[in-house]
This record gives sequence, C-alpha cells and structure tokens, in this order.
Amino acid sequence: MSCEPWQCAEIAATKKANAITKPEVAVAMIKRAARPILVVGSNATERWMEGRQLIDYIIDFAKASKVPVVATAHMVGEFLKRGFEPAGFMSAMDIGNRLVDPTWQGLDGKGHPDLALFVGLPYYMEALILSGLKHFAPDLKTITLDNLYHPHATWSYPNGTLEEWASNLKVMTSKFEGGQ
Amino acid sequence: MSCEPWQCAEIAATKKANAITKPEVAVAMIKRAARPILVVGSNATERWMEGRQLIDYIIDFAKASKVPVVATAHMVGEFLKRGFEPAGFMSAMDIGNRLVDPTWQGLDGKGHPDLALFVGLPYYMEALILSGLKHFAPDLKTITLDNLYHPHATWSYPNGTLEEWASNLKVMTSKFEGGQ
Amino acid sequence: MTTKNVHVKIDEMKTNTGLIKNLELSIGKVVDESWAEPMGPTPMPSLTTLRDWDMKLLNRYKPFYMPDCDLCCLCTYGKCDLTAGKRGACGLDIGAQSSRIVLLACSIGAATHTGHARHVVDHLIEKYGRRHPIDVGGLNVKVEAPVTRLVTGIRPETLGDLEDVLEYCEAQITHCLSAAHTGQEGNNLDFESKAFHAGMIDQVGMEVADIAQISTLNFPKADPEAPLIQMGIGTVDTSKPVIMCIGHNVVPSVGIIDYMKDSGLADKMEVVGLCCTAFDNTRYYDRAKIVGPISWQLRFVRGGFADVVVLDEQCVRTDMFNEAERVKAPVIAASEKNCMGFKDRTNDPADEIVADLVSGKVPGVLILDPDKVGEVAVKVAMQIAPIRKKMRVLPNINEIVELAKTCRQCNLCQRSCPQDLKIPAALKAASEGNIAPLTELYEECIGCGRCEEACPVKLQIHSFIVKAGERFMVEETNLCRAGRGAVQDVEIRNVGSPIVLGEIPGILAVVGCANYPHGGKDVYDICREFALRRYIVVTSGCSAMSAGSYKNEEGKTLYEEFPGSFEAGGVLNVGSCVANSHIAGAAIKVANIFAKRPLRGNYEEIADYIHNRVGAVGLAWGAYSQKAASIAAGFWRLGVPVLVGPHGSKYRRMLLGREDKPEDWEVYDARTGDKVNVGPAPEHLFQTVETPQEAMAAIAKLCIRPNDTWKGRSIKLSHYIDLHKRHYGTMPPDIHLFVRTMADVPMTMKDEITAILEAKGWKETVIPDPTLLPRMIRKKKE
Amino acid sequence: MTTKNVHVKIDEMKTNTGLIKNLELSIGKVVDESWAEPMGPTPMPSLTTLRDWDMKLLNRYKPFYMPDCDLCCLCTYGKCDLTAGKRGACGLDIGAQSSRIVLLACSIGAATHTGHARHVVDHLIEKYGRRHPIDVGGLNVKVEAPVTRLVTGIRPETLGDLEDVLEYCEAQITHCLSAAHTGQEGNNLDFESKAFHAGMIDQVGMEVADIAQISTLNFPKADPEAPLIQMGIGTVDTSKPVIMCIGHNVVPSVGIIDYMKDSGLADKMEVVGLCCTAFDNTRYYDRAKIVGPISWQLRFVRGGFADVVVLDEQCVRTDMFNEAERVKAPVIAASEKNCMGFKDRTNDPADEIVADLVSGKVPGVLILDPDKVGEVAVKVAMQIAPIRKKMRVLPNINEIVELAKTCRQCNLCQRSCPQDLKIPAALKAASEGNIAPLTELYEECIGCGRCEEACPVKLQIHSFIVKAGERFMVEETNLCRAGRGAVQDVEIRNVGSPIVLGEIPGILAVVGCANYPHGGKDVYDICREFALRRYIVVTSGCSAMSAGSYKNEEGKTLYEEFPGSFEAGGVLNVGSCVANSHIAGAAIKVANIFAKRPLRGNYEEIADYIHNRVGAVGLAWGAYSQKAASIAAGFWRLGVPVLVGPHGSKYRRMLLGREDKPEDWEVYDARTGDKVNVGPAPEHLFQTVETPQEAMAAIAKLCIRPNDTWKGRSIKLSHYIDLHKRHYGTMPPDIHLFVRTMADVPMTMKDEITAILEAKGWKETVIPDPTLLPRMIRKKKE
Ligand code: SF4
Ligand code: SF4
Ligand code: SF4
Ligand code: SF4
Ligand code: SF4
Ligand code: SF4
Ligand code: SF4
Ligand code: SF4
Repeated sequence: MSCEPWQCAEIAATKKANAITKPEVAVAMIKRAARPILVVGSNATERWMEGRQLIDYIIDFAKASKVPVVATAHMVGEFLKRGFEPAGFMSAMDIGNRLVDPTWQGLDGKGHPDLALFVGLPYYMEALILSGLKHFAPDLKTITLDNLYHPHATWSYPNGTLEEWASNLKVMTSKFEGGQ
Repeated sequence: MSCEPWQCAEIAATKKANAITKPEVAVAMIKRAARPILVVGSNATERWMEGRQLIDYIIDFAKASKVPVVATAHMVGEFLKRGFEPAGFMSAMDIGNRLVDPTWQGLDGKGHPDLALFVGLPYYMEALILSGLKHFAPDLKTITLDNLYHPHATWSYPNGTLEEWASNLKVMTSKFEGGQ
Repeated sequence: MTTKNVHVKIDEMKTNTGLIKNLELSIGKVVDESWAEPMGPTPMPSLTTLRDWDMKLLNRYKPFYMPDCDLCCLCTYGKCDLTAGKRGACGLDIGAQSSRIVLLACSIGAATHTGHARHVVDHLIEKYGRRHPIDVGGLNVKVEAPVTRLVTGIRPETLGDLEDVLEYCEAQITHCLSAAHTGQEGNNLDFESKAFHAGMIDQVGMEVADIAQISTLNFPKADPEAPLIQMGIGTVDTSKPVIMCIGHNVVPSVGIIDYMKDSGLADKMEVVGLCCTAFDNTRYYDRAKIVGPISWQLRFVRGGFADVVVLDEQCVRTDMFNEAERVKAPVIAASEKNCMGFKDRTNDPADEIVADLVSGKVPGVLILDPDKVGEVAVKVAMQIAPIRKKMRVLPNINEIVELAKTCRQCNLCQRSCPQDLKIPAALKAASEGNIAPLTELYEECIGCGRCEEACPVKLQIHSFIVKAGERFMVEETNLCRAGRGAVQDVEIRNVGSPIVLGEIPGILAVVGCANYPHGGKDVYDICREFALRRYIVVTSGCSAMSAGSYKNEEGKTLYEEFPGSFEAGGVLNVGSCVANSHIAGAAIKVANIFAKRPLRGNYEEIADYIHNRVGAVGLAWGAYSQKAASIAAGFWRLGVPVLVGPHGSKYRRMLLGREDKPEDWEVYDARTGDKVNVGPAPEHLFQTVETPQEAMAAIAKLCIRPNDTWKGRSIKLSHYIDLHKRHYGTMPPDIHLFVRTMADVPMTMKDEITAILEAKGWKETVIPDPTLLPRMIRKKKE
Repeated sequence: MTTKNVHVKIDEMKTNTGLIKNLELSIGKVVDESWAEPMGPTPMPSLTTLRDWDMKLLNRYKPFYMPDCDLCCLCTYGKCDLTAGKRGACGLDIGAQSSRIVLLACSIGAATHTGHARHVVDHLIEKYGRRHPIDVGGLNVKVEAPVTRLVTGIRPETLGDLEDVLEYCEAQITHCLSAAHTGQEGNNLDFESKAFHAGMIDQVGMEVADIAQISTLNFPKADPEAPLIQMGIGTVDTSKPVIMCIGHNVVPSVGIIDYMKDSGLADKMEVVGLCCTAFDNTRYYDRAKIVGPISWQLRFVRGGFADVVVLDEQCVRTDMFNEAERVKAPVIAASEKNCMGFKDRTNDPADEIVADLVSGKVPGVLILDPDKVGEVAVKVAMQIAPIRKKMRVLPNINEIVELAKTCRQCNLCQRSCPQDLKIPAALKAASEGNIAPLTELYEECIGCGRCEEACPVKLQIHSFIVKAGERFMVEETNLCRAGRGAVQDVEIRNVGSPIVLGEIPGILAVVGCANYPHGGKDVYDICREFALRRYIVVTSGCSAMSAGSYKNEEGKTLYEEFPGSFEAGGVLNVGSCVANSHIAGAAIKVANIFAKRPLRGNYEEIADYIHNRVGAVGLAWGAYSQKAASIAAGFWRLGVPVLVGPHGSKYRRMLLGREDKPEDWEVYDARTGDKVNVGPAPEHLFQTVETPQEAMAAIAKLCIRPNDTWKGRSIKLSHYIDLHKRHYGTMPPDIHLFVRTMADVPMTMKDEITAILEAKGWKETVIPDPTLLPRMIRKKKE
C-alpha cells in the first residue's frame, strides 16, 4: 500500500501530506513540538491488533510520550475504564474548531498547540477535520497516527496493515523515555 | 520539476498519468501501437527550443515515426508552409470528439486509433481533452509529448525544461527508422 | 387572500351572466380582514431582511469549515487552488468558497422541495380547483400554516392562496442561487446568511407541499392515531403483482392507487413504496406498504420483488433503469425532473404503452400524466406478473462461495465503501465457506453499490451481502405509523407550558435520510431512549422508517409502544420529508398559541423565542442530501440546533458554539435590559456526532434553554448527567455552566454537584426573560 | 395582460369612492383581445415541453464531455470516484455528472439574470408604478419583447406585466435547479435538455431586465446612433473626484448620477464604470465613462484613480473590499447579493455614513437604498478626494527592478496563471533592468491576481505588469457606442430577406466576458474582419468594450468606422449583458416580422426557422461565467451555434456535429416531406476555438444554412474559402458538403472547386424548404 488516500475519492488536490517513512520521523517531530496534543476517536475501541485494542496502544503511547490526550465522542469513558485519564474530552468537531482559533490557549490554558496528532476517527471525518486544519490553522502541524494515508494531514503514514500499525505504535512508544 | 500538473489546480484526482522517465519508454509504446495518431496544437509555432520552433521538431518526429499528424486550429497552414502535409486537420475538440466515438474509423477510414499522442495545445485545453478521452475512450491510450506533466493522460513526461524537451523529442525521433 | 396589487382591465368579456365591457378595476392591496392579526415587521423577507438576526446567531455559532477539496472548480476562470490562504481568480478565498458550497446545497434543497410543492399544487388545483379549502386538521388546527404565516404574512385559505406563497419562494430561491454566481458575494458570513434564507424558504415550500396534499388527498389530518402501516418486505404478498413506487411525489401513486381501486384490483395486487413516496402512499391509502428507506432501493429491486417500478422525483437511484432492466421489471418514469432518457409516451394510448412494456420492447417509458401512469402501471403489473418469474439477480450461497474465490483481496471495494466495510475479509471467509461475516455487513451496508463499481473482477458485492442477509430482509414485518401531518393546536396548548418551562425535557426530531454509519438500529435506540425519558419524539422521512423497524422485548415497535400524540413520551411520525415543516410549525405554534407571540410576518421575535425557550433538537443521523442541508438551514435560522451523524461531517461546515468563551453566551433580560450570561444553551447550531452514545448526551444537553425554570432545568440536567455518566463514564465537565441557582441542581445529585460548583468557582446568577433582540426589552435600561 | 386566473373576494374595503362590502369577482382567464395573434402550442413551456426539440438538436450535436475532475463531490454520499465507468453512490456516471454540472452552471446563470431582472422591475415599479408602459423603441419597435412573447405567450405592455413573466421564470429556474439534486435526473441528455431550458428562461429574464430599464430610464431606444461614449482611463479627468461603479445593476448608479446632477456637481466629478454597469451608466447618462471590462478591476483600483468604489452585483471581484482598502478608497456595497460582510447602514442618516467613510472609521458600508447610495457616494467622493492623495499601490520601476531580484524563479506564478504567462522570465529580465518583457505581458494579463497569491515571496506581480504597461493604460482614450438596445422592426424588414436568402453572409454576435487567451485585440480584429465583409456584427458586454478599444489606420474606432445599425457592415453594441436578449430577439424577429411566422408561444417553429435559415453565430471569446453558460444555452435551444475561446473549453462539454456522418444532416423538405441531406449546416452548436484564425474560418462556415439560395450560398462559401485559405493556407476540406448545385459555387473558383467536387464524387442535390419538424411539412408524403 502506498500514499494514496485510503478512501479512494478522499483526494486532497494540491497540498498533500508528506509520508512518514518510519516511526522515528514522527517521534522526532513530536519531540520537537512545544505543545503537542493527541486526538483519539471512536475507532479506538473498534480496531484490534494482535489481540489488543487500539486504545491500549494509545494509552501506552500517551503515557510514554506525555502528549496530552483529547478523547472524542464517548471515548473518555473507555479511557477511564482502563485507568487512564485524558487531558480532556470533547466532540471531534469541537476540538477541530478550537484548533483553528489562534486565541485558544489549549486544554491547560497555557498556549495554543503547535502539533495535533490524530488517531482513530472515522476515516472520512478525520480527513475533513485535517482539511479544516490545513486550511484554517496555517501555523499548526498535523500528524495522523492511523495506518491509513491521510492526504490532508501535514504528515501521514502510508496505508499499512494492522501488523505494521501495531509495530509503528510500539516503536513510537519505545522511543520516549516513559516507553522503555 | 516533477510529476505535478503544470498548472497548479489542474489535478486529475484519482487516475493519474504514469511518468515517462525517458523517451525510450514513449517510443516503445508508439512502436507497439497499431494505429497511433499525433495531435498537434497551436503552441507548435509559439514554443521555441534552441532556435527552432516546436513544429520543426514535430515534423522531424512525424517523418521519422510515420505517425499520422492531425493539426488543430490553423496549424495545417504552418505545416504546409514547411512542406509537410498532415494526415488531417480539424478543431481540437473535433478530434477529441471523434476519438471518443468507437465507431470512428480514423482519418484513413481503416480503423479506430489505439494510441493518441498530443503536443502543443494550450495546457488547460489539452488537459481537458485528455480527461475526456480518459473518461470516455476507455480503450484508447494517450501520451503527451509536451514537457509539462499532464495528469489526465495515460503517459506523460514530468515537467521539464525546454532543453529537456528538445532532447526528448530528438531522442524519440532518432529511435525510429526514419529518424536516423 | 393575496397581498398583491390587483389591476384588472377588461375590454370585453363574455361570461355566463352576460357581456362585460370596459371593466376596469384596480385594487391597491387586498387585505383579508377576517385575519385580525396585524402584519408583523418582516413579511416576505428579502435576502437581507433577516441578516441582522442571522449575524447574531453566526457570531455565536461560528462556522467551522472543512473543505472537501483544495480547489474551486465552479467557473472557467478556474480551477483555482485555494490552499494556504490563496484567493482564486475571482478573488474568493477558501472560507467564502466553503460557505458558498453550503449556499449552493441549501438552494438546491430548497428548490427541490419548492419545485415539488409547485408541481403538487399545480396538479391539485387542476383537479380540485383553486378555491379548494386548506384543511390540515379541521377544527383542531386553526393555525394551518405556521411557517407560511410567519414568513410571508399570508394565511392561506385555499389552494389558490398557496400559489402566492410559492411565487415568493421561487423568487427568493432565484435570488439565493444567484448569489452563488462567481463574482457576487465575497463574505463567508453573508453566504451563510443567504443559506439560512434558503433554508427558511425551504420550510415554507415543504409546508405548502404538505398542506396541499393533506387538504385534498384525505391524508390523516393531524391525527395522533393515524393508522399503523405494514412495513418491511415480509409484509408484502409477493405472489401478487407488485408495483414499487420510489421517490417523493405522491401524485403518480395516487393515479396508480385510484386506478387499482376503480378496477376492483385492490385485493389482487400490492402497491409498495420506498423512500418518502412510501409514506405519502400510505397516507393516501392505508393498505399501501412501506418497504424501506432510500438505501434499500438496490436490495429490493435485485431481490426481484417488483413487477413494475415507478419512479417519481428525489432520492431515486439514477441507475434504477439499469437495475430494473436486470430483473426485467419495466420502469415508468413519472416526473419531469427525472426522465431517465426514456421516450415520452404521455400522449400515446395506454394499451399501446402497456403492450410495449409487457413485451419487453422497451425497458421503460416516460409518462407525465398521473392517471395514465396509474392505468399503465396497474395493467403492466397484472399482465406481466404471471409471465414474469419474480426474477432475482441475487446469487445463491454456493455461487457466492465460488465467486468469492476470485476475489483478489485488492481492498478497492473497502476503500470505495462509504462505511469502510471489511468486505475483503468477509469475502475471504466466504471463499472458505463461512458467510457469517458477509451477513454481518447486511445491517451496516447502505446499499450504495460503490464497492461493485470499484471491484476489478466485477464481483456483485452488494448482492452477496443482501443474499447473506436475505433472511433478515424477508422476515422484516414491522409497523410504522402513517404520517399524521401537523400537530394540533390543542396539543400545543397542553404541552406549551411544560416545554417552555423545561418540564418536558425536550422535543427530539429524528429526521432525514438513511446514510447511517452502522445501520438503522441507532435511530431506534435513540428514539426509544428519549421516549422513555418522556421527551417528545418526532420522526419523519427515512428515519421514521428506521424508528419503526425494530421491536422491544414484547415484540412491539416504537409506534405501538408509545402514543402518537405530541405529548411527553409520544413518538410521532409526521410523514414524508415535506412534513418536516410541521416540526418547525410545532415550535412556532408553541410561541404563537401557547405564548401568544404575534406570528404574522414576525420572524425574528418568534425565532428568538424558540431559540431561547423551546428545547427542540433535530437529529439527522443519516443526512446525505442537499434537501437535508436546506432542512437543517431552516432550523438554524429558527435557532434550533441540528445534529448530524458522522457522514454529515461531509456537509463541510459546522456551526459551533464555544462553551469556553463566556462572552458568547450573553442574552438580554427582557424585563430589565440587563445582559445576563445564560451559559451555552444551546451550545451548537450544527454539529456532527460521531457515535450514538455521543448523540444521546448531546441531545440531552442541547435541549437546555435559557428560559428553563429551575424545575425544568433540574429535570433536563438530570437527564444530561445520567446519559453522560452512562455513556462517558463521568460527570459532564460543563455542569457548572448550566446551574444558575442551587434550585437548578437535581436533588439526588446535590452533594456531588455542589462540590463541583465550588471547585469551579461557580457563582449564582439570575434566570432572565431571555432575548437576543434589544427591541424586545420591555423597560429600556437608562 | 395576465394569463392568471383572478379571484377577488372582499368582505369590506374602504376606497376613495366609498365602502365596498362582500364584493366577489372571479375571472377564469383574462385574455387581452388587443393582441390578435392566437396562442401558439407551447406558451410557458414546462421542463419537458420542448424536450423533443432539444433531443433533435442533441442527437445531431452530441455532447463531448471533458470532466475537470474525476470526482463528484456534490453530496455527503460522496465524494465519489467516477473514473473507468464507475457510478457514484447515487448511481450517477461521469457523463450524467458532467451534464449535471452544465445544468447547474446554466441554472446559476439564469438565476443571476432573472434575479437581476426581478430587482430592477421591483425597483422601477416602486418608482414608476406598475402601469408604466413598456417602450423599447417607440413606433420603430412594435415587437417589444420577442423572446418573452415567444416563450411565454405574454405581450408585456406595462412594467406590471413583467412581473407575470418573472414569476414564470422563477418557477422554471426552481424546477431546473431542483433537477440537479442528487437522485433526480439520471440521463445526460435529459440534463442537457434541462440546461437548454434554463438557457431559454435566461433569455426571457435578460429581456425583462433590459426592456424594463430601457422603458423607464431613458436609455437609447433601439437607436443606431446612440451616442459615442468616452472609454479608457485616459478619458477620465482624474483630478476630479472619481466614483467607480463595478458590476451589472444600474439602479445604484442611477442614484449616484441623479444626486450628482441634482447637486449641480456634474461638471465637478467623474462617474466611471467597469463591466456592464459601465454600459448601463452610459445608457443613462452619456457623460459617464467606461473604464474597461471585468478584467481591469484590479488595475484600475490599484492605479488609485477611484476615490469611492461602488459595488453592485455580478462579476465583482470578491476581494474588492481588500483592494480598495489598500488604496484607502471607501467602498459602498449596494446589492443584497453582494454584502461583502459590511454593516448594513441603509437606515442610518447619510451624513453619518459619509463621516464614517471619509474619516476612515470604516472601510466600507452596505447601503441598500439606491438614493442613499447616490447621496453618500457623491458626498464621500467630494469630501475625500481633496484630502486623499490618489493613492496608488503600484510600485515604481526602480522598485520593480529591486523586487524582481528577490524572485526565486520557482515558476509557481506561471503555473498558477490561467494564461501561462512567462512571468519568471519577465522578472529575470526586470531584475537585470529590462522591463520590456513585463510590458509585453500587459496585454495578455487578465488581471486575475492568481500569480500574486501563489508567489512564495509575495511579489505583487500583477502590479508590476500594470506598472510596466502603465503607459498603455493611461493613454487609453477610445470610444464605444452606448448600448442601443433592441433592433428596430424596420431594420429587420430591410435585412430579413438578404439574411434568410444568405445574401448578407451572416450575423456575428461577439459577446461576453474578457477571459481572453491573448488580450482584447483578437475581438477587435474579428469584428472588423467581418464588418468589412459586410456581415452584421453585434456586440455586447465586455466584448463590446474590447471591440472599441483599438483604432484603424485613420485613428477611428470600430464604432466610428462602421454604422451602428442592423445592416450589412454594421457594428452594433446592444448594451450590457442583459441586452444580449436583443440579439436572440433580432433572430426571432426575422422569423416573425420578415417571414411572418407566428410568434406567440410558438417556440419550436421559430427555433426551427432560425436554425435552418438565419445565419447567426455567437462568439464568446472570453466567456468565463455561469451567466455566459446560460446565455449560450439560450442560443443552443434556438439552434444558433456558439463559439467560445480556448478558456471556454473549461465549460467541460461541447455540442459537436459530425460532418463525417451524412446521416446526421437530413432535414425535411417542407414542400414535399422528402428527407434531404443539407450538409453540416451549421456544423456545431457549441465549440471551442483555439486561435483567432480558427475562429474566423469557423464563423464563416457556421453562418451557412440549409435555406441559403444559390446566390447566398456562393457568397457565404467565398468568405469561408477566402478566410480558410488565408489562415489555413489551403482549401477547406469539406467544401463539397456545402455545394448543392453548381450555382452554389463562387464564380471565381469554379474550376478549382469543380475539380474537388469531382474528386469527392459529389452529386447535385436540391435546395429544400428545410425543417426538422415533421409537422411543418405542408404536403404529407404518401
Ligand atoms: S469561482 Fe472563483 S475561485 Fe472558483 S474557479 Fe471561478 S475564479 Fe476560481
Ligand atoms: S453497497 Fe454497501 S458494502 Fe458496498 S460500498 Fe455501499 S455501503 Fe459499502
Ligand atoms: S474490490 Fe473485488 S477483488 Fe478487490 S478485494 Fe474487493 S471484492 Fe475482492
Ligand atoms: S429522508 Fe432523505 S433519503 Fe429519505 S426520502 Fe427524505 S431526503 Fe430522501
Ligand atoms: S471541488 Fe469537487 S469536483 Fe471540483 S476539483 Fe474538487 S473534488 Fe473535484
Ligand atoms: S451526487 Fe452522487 S456521485 Fe455525486 S457525491 Fe453524491 S452520491 Fe456521489
Ligand atoms: S494576474 Fe495576470 S499574470 Fe497574474 S496570474 Fe492572472 S493573468 Fe496571469
Ligand atoms: S512565484 Fe514569485 S518567486 Fe516564484 S517565480 Fe514567480 S515571481 Fe518568482
């Protein structure tokens, strides 16, 4: 699989995501970011890799990387069930809408995020939100941690298998101090 | 320059031309075609390379390859002035419209072309005609000999300089018997 | 009545009573004095009349744009690349372009309903005369056309009066569409305001269409006990000739039903419908049957049940002629809007057409005379059914197993599927003899057919899924209440007070199409949840079908379990899409009948009232169409929040409030002129919800209104908190924004909430008489 | 007259003469007996009334689609990938989608003109009363509204009558737009037919708009000697306060001009216009000046000439508020369609608004009262001009040289330029001190600004080009004839016979926008070529400006060189875009006045007549807009071929005949009923031409009609052959298709052509009385 949009017609047109060729690339960008944020959607409990749910990988990653998590839809409950407290939760559109507002000071009120990571939203919804951010949050970088190529992100993994996805998430987690 | 549409917004969306990495690739396809045709547009006299006009390169190529030429707009006169008689001439839209008609038997009445080469039409017009052919002439292959990437073609050169263009045309010409 | 100047000059006219010569009569304005209500400030608003009101809403609920594409391709100056803040060749930027797409969608939607209304009204006037009275509920419904009265200032008494209303609508749609021309509007909020305008017009158009047909075709008239209709393929006796009607416009179906009855064939055949035509058929004839929503067109045709397919307008698959031909079912296209390339046979003798269709000489015809449609459809069905095996193109299971082996596992089907369904995996299993995974897709598949189009080996994936789920399909025997039409004035009087005070926690309108993320069960679950909580639940269109497609433990459908009246815990199907106008109408009538706010041409005040006091929320869980966009826009302008399911994100712009910005939530207290912060009530005007769980919490929250009494607020909060805790596993984080005084706090949660309020530094505030309109302040502040 | 049923019921009414009680008056149909012509077969055609006629044309001139994009993104079922024959989620394929885009464009176009007409008529009725008579040319124009009469069967006598016409138009536009809704029409030809319908309605809308303003605003009334108007920036005294009006709707400009005159300021200021408003200003006031076509908005604003910019509707750059702010010129938005986000100050005192604008407190305002627009614009201009330096944002040449050095030669500007202009090369030269290449771009640049948007170092490329070409700009002093309006009946009588017999070789209508491939000179050259050849040359809109923007060797503009009457060798400017209706009107009047074909509600016969007999061709060399699409569609349905310049290919579908298919070119001989092959006359209905040379040969060829007499045909052929030889260097390859008898052959070419005919195996045929309508056959064949 390659850097084609996962859903065939979800083309971006002129400005397309750079491919994340290996997880280290994403890790470097996350480490470079001053105020990253990770948005986790409802597929977190729908996707299974190697017998674990996506949300479990996310929790590992979030704990290791210390990137604050925003849970969309009803996902906060799923995190809480697993003993992980997200930094915040709100509707996917709401977090998108806050990210395009340059005056928004983040979940902690300390400053606008400079990097937004996305994972586990329905593909087309994530695509649209990433497009909204591409067009209306010019200073924000976006990365999708999905295994599906998202042309509207700044950086995206190419389309990949579940195995590749699991591996990418694990490698990323391992590259942070908390992930050892 | 690369395989991006020359005009920034002239994206194709899902089905994009393969890149012709070297002229030999195009030559091989032309040689393989049973009934190729070469459509030449009005930029033939507007583009200059190394002191010669595009039309001069085209005449060399056509003579060498024996691919019959259809001149669009008023280009027939320019060919005739140079002592070359095109196989036919008609409006660019007319040739496009004939090519999408599977019952059209070609300029010579002997059968429908299986490969259409395009060169020298205004970029956006050529793009649109190529799109028409992509969508409505499913059995026809198209190649553009321009130095500009045309996403709607089946095969296209990447965007290139005038020097590269001249060289490509010359190499192509040289690969045919008549071109030695 | 008409508001138009009338000037009649007749040089000579022969009438029954004699010859009139040189009559000249000029009347400046005809005022129908039997309507005592004086004209309000904004009758027949133009494009900008309500712009100030729109801007109030739009400044609170700012658009969040999510372009589908980086380009604009609307004119030959383009295509233009609008990324990175670039403007196109006409000067437009991506924000304005995004809002322009919204305007276009809403204009198309409004045009569709209004065009539908025009066709229905023209036809009914031809049949019943211009002076046929409007009657939507006899003495129970005095306010027969709340939207029309509100918007136009016209009180329609006859079919002819509706023409005046439609003329206004058509002029406004023309203006709205015109503003989308390259080189007109440049500001995104102005585009949005015009989209609101289109939505408001759309509500009028829908109302006109529905009250015209209710008044003439003997539809249920605001009847809470409208008959229960057989729904589902399992209810159809497919051994009889079956006529299947698809679309939205009942006129040709009336021709069919009349002809069938007149020929004494009512017991000998089945007339079934898909999409809104199904509803209106059953409103006309309660033995017509509903097969299913828009998304079931392919499955039912391929299942071979139909002997004749009659297409009218809207929501008809544009490849239906193809699909019907595959099962050798003749097609009758019956709408000018939708000719399908067929030869126009309107003026040919019916029997000639019948012969051509029965013999298969032509696969379909266009017939624009509804009576002839009726005759031809019935005759063709009767003649063809015995000779036509009910031909299916569904493969059998063994074939599926074999065919599945040819699957290349290329993923193109899944990548083309709007639902991202795991088709390759299901085919893999099928190829190994296990069709269970395919069966699982049955409920989630929306029948769009894109998978098949994408498959390089041309596997008929949708047919496989339908076959795998065939058992569910043929066992479908449900009940749906026939569309009741309007809400009675007396019902409004009964619930007005509890609604406005907040004691009925809300009105939930579950409407629109079947582009659901995971099948129709969510719609059922949501409706039932809120009916049990004694919200008023109103349904329409495809959603009303889904709501009736599941049963409780006792085997009862929603429509049997709950009463059909506009009361706490009622579940009402108002009818087809155009009946959506009655939902807006009910909200308007609360303001008018219960609160006695003047209605006529008084849009702003009524919308302000509804926005601040009527806890209504629309949920279009599967909205897909331009019509759904315009319907939503009509609610936006009235200040009613609308939620859409995940696919609704593809409308590409939301209208979102910011509960974290206190300055956005101020209203005037009409009693004092003071500004009062009332919290984010309602928080959004247009929002996508990702999951049914999110939808439930959002609905409860969006029903909160500034005007709630403490009692009402505490009821609403307890539902919100309860649903939030259940689905989110935690207290809502914003509860402090909704507590004005301690009395608002639900008794049972007092301690928990008090702690939160303290932690948040909450301060008590007043409950105002809320308004966004300075002119509504009774005592101007010095 | 009105065709509507009238029913008036008055319970009680107070009038000057007393009290009326219980008056009830019902009139089935008011027929205006003063119009003797009986109603034809198709008054007020619905969506499908003329479908058969359309299909005749569409089967001869089949659509050739060139999608801009592989996707459809019109609803939330999508986006759908439509490549390789795939259908979208609604069942649509790429052919149907492509035609749907055409329908959408034509609907938007028709809505724009009709909305414009509605606004003008509403306004003029308010000002002049509903009974103000229609007068477009006094006694010289008895057929005052040929299109309206033809389409609707209404003969409008007063402004009020126009309302009935518009109501019809608005209803039809609503229907047309509705058909573009997802899930309606599925057949591409049916979409096309509906696009034709929209185009026909558009012609009516345009006619209504123009005859309303001609009748009331003292515009030239079918006047061949309408005044010559100063045109070009060089004609403007920029030392005076300058008000610049941009757009299409004269109403606010009338407010300005009236206020200026009433205040005695006519000599103290300049009112100039861009785009169609320029024309209508000069039709109202012959001292108003024309600055240029749509594409000159940026150059003129950036040039700093304007002190106040007034925007009305259509073809206004949507970033004009930005651009004007850069030169500190206040903006007044004066149209509901185009509010630009400004605050609505309509109800504020004029002087308050003036103060805010002059002080710069606000950059712009929205004023929807044209009289107030007038007062504010004039006062602001007078007050601001002395204090506001005519601020330019054009850099000087030295600055350009310096800035050009920062160019990265990244090519993004060129790749974004619709003209593919070699900007990087020009900047390279400029950076070395040579601005000649930049100057060369001046004529070719269409002022879209996309280059600047794309430039990563934010070079103001367009400004550089304008500065480099400034000399040309400020020296522009040309003349344009004010729009004359309709063609007189007597003019038609004089030329009817030579046109129909072919002795006047053709009517060339050069119309539309300024999206030219290489500047406006081509338009001038083409017009002059055909005027010299004694074709009738008609111009309108931006093209009429370009036609007047160049001079012959004697320093005369086209409008001075050629007469302004509808005669061989005349060059007529009919006026603004809405005046295009007079061109269709002239063709219709040939059929009606000269050939005495009945007009009223008789569309098919008249179109058939025009198609087969009136050698008219439209050329929209720079068409860019949805309006241009609908204007073209209006001509298509009348059977008149339309050519567009290269950018017109971006309309994405052509209507092309196939001269190589003899079976496509049969007509009936109305005398005998025989089918006669008349050759490809005209060959195409909609075609893109790539170069001006191609345009000239194509125009000559497309003027050929089946009905030409031998004399007419030989004249037409000699022009065709002559132009073809000149520009193509060879004989036309299809000459044998146009020779029916040897008499058709131009004398001077007899030998050459005889040889060709022999080589081609040509056979003599008859000259029929041509028609495509079987019902026009006078003697049915046995
Ligand atoms: S409408 Fe404007 S942005 Fe869109 S293609 Fe045309 S010029 Fe470009
Ligand atoms: S038909 Fe069903 S499975 Fe196929 S693409 Fe559509 S939703 Fe997916
Ligand atoms: S598209 Fe066809 S071949 Fe490819 S995975 Fe799907 S079913 Fe298999
Ligand atoms: S609810 Fe939606 S899909 Fe269903 S009939 Fe109405 S518009 Fe069509
Ligand atoms: S807007 Fe839609 S049709 Fe236009 S280029 Fe983008 S995806 Fe294609
Ligand atoms: S209109 Fe049809 S083809 Fe277009 S996006 Fe919607 S479903 Fe797809
Ligand atoms: S402004 Fe002129 S140079 Fe710039 S992109 Fe447009 S046409 Fe080209
Ligand atoms: S876009 Fe700007 S930097 Fe790039 S070549 Fe053009 S002018 Fe130079």
